[in-house]
Amino acid sequence: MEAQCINILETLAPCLVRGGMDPGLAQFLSIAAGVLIVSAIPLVSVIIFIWIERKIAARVQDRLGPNRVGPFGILQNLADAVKLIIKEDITPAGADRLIYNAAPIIAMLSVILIWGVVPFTPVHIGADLDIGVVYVVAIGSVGTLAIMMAGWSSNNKYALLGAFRVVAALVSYEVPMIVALLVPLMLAGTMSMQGIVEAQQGMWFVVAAPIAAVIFYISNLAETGRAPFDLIEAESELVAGYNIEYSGMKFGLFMASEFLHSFTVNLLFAIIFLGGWSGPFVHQLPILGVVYLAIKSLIPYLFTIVLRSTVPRVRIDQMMAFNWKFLVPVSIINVLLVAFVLKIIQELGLSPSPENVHDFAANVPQAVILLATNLLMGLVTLNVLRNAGRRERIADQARALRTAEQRDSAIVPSAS
Amino acid sequence: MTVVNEWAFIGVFMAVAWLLPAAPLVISWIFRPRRPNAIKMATYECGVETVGDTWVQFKVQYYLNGLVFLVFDVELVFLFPWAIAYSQLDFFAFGAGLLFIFLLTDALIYAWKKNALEWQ
Amino acid sequence: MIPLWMYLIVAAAVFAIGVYGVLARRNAVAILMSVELMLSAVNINLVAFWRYLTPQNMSGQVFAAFVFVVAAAEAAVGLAIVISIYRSRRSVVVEDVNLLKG
Amino acid sequence: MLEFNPQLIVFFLFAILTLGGALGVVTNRNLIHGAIYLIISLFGGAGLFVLLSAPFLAAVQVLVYIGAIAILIIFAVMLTRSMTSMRELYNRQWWISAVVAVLLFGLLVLGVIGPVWVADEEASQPVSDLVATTQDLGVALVDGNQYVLPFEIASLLLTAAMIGAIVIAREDD
Repeated sequence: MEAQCINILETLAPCLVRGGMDPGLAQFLSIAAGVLIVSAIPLVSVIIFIWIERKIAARVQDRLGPNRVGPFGILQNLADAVKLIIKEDITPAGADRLIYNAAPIIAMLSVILIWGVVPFTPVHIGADLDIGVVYVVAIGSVGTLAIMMAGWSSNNKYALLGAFRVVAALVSYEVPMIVALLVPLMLAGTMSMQGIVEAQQGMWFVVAAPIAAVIFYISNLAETGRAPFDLIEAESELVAGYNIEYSGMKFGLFMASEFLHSFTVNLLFAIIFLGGWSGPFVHQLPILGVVYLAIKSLIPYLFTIVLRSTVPRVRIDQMMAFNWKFLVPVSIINVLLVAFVLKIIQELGLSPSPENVHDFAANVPQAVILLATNLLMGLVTLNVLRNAGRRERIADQARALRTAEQRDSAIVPSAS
Repeated sequence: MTVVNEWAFIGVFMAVAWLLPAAPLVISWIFRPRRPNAIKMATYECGVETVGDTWVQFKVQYYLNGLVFLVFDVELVFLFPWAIAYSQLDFFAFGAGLLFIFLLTDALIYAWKKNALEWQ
Repeated sequence: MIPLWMYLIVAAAVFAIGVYGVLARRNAVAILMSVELMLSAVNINLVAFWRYLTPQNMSGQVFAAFVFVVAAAEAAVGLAIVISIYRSRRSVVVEDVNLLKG
Repeated sequence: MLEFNPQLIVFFLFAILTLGGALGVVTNRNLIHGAIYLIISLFGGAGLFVLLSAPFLAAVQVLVYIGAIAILIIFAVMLTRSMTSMRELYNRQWWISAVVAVLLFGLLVLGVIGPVWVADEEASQPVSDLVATTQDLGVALVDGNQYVLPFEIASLLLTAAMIGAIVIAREDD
């Protein structure tokens, strides 16, 4: 029995009780230990993520990136953190102090709290809430509030305008994100994060629901303010937007929360669409799950970084039109289509039963049919887009031609 | 019991997690220099003197955008339970969901046609 | 468990505060916020009664969900009316809006 | 009568958040502060929902109220610039309103909650610890014999609200 006490994460409470502690207190201590571990992970990892991002962005742009502090410059961010801490902090006159100071904390908090429901391995998870996905979405929407508070309390026109633009964009992109989430929920039949990963033991949801995955990924790019949707940080247009008046560590918190959020949504992508911790031998050696999860979330994250350093920024009107006129309709049609096909599959008895959901072969028919449906829908969508683009180009050319003619006809009489 | 435990974790997490971003702020409050003056504290508008109230008039566009978002957000509240119960339901449920979404898509089409989604 | 009446008292207090806000405030947006408070008090009541009296029947949760819909619709239309009144009369004080007084 | 336990502490914490936030909403001059107090109050309400084993509604409360309605209210405050132009906070009958509110509360507590629920120890405890889940909610919403009609009407109401609000709030025409 003594051996059990080695893995403290799983057995801390029983061990303490055996040591003669009050069960209630032991329960509380084990929860507190879990909380400390779960909340330390994002804070430690954000330093690494910022380094990875700076290094890769530098390579893409033919630079070296940080390379002075520590091996490969890996300690650069610690040095930056120290610099931010010892900087003078300026609170603008006329700022609403309480809200001004609370905003960066809430911004960071709204990201850290998401990690509380992230399943790291089959047994290690902060809290396996049965409404995990709604919890994640709800906590994410609090981040919008932090931006609004920061912009309003700074008492600065640019900050307020920047905050309004950002909030309008963020809340819009929440709609396709949540609609796209309905598809994996339908396939998994549960909202618990652990349950969603369990349901992907046989087949990852990205196979059965590629369109939902793409929509989820794109709207998350916008949610985290990544290129091509980096209007939050539009340095050239909005003098940095909502956090313009922030300096020192408060600005540092906004920046860190942005980087961490960017990784966190890719982590969620890996959990919901790429099977989370699932991989070979994970049930024998649970700690492998962390490795699988890290690898799976790094792949979309690296793609995000490369995307960020290569594509130009879109305009706000383009961003909004893309959301309301493309992503939202496509995601709604996608949900309805998948619901329809899934119901037919279930009526035909081709979907995996609860007993063999972990079996790869049992998942194949359903996944293939759904994949085919998705591909078909993708083709139709691309075709519609192509036609719309062609029509628009023709209209543009006609307009250009008309203005040219008007100019010519205005010139000709005066010449004669 | 376990369900209570899960939420106890979230509760403790919420109570503790805000200390982590607050800690660097406190450390910085101890170490940083304090030499405020009127020019430093002035509102930063690219060096130009601030004119008028900060709370300028905003366009109704922001409100319309938030409005469409709110309506869809509430719609999705109903679709979450529908989605997770989907495999237990029959074809009638698909029809009900279809009608539910269809009615809301009407509103989206209306907003589109009235140019409420246009960002000028 | 915590006795039911404690939840009911909290809900009643929030509702009474909301009533006070609706009757006493002059600003239309503040009045709408008070109405939201009243709706939220109703929701606490609905969920509390559901939990203590009919926990296996969905009626309480379904009703609470519909209260969310009503609250959202109220906020959307109410604030739109406030904005449109402000545009034409440059005021959001409800006493200034007396067009229907004849 | 009431034994001391963690659940009670948590309940009082959320009750204080709910009530304090509500008081802040009705007494605060600055509407943005009022909106933030509203958020605090609703967050307390969400905590109460969790204690009442309705976690889905708690998450929805955060998502809909804090994430959407509060944002909409802040947008509207900005659009009407109503926070700086207030002459006085309350109208002339504010003390009548206070009396009405206190009377209403007293009536509810002494007339209804006291005799019916406090007096009856048994009715104050839940009849069962088995609680319906979110999945049951999904089933109930689209069941032809239960709530499918309200479900569709909710959609209709939202559509009507959205179209109405767009018509009212639009600038041109």
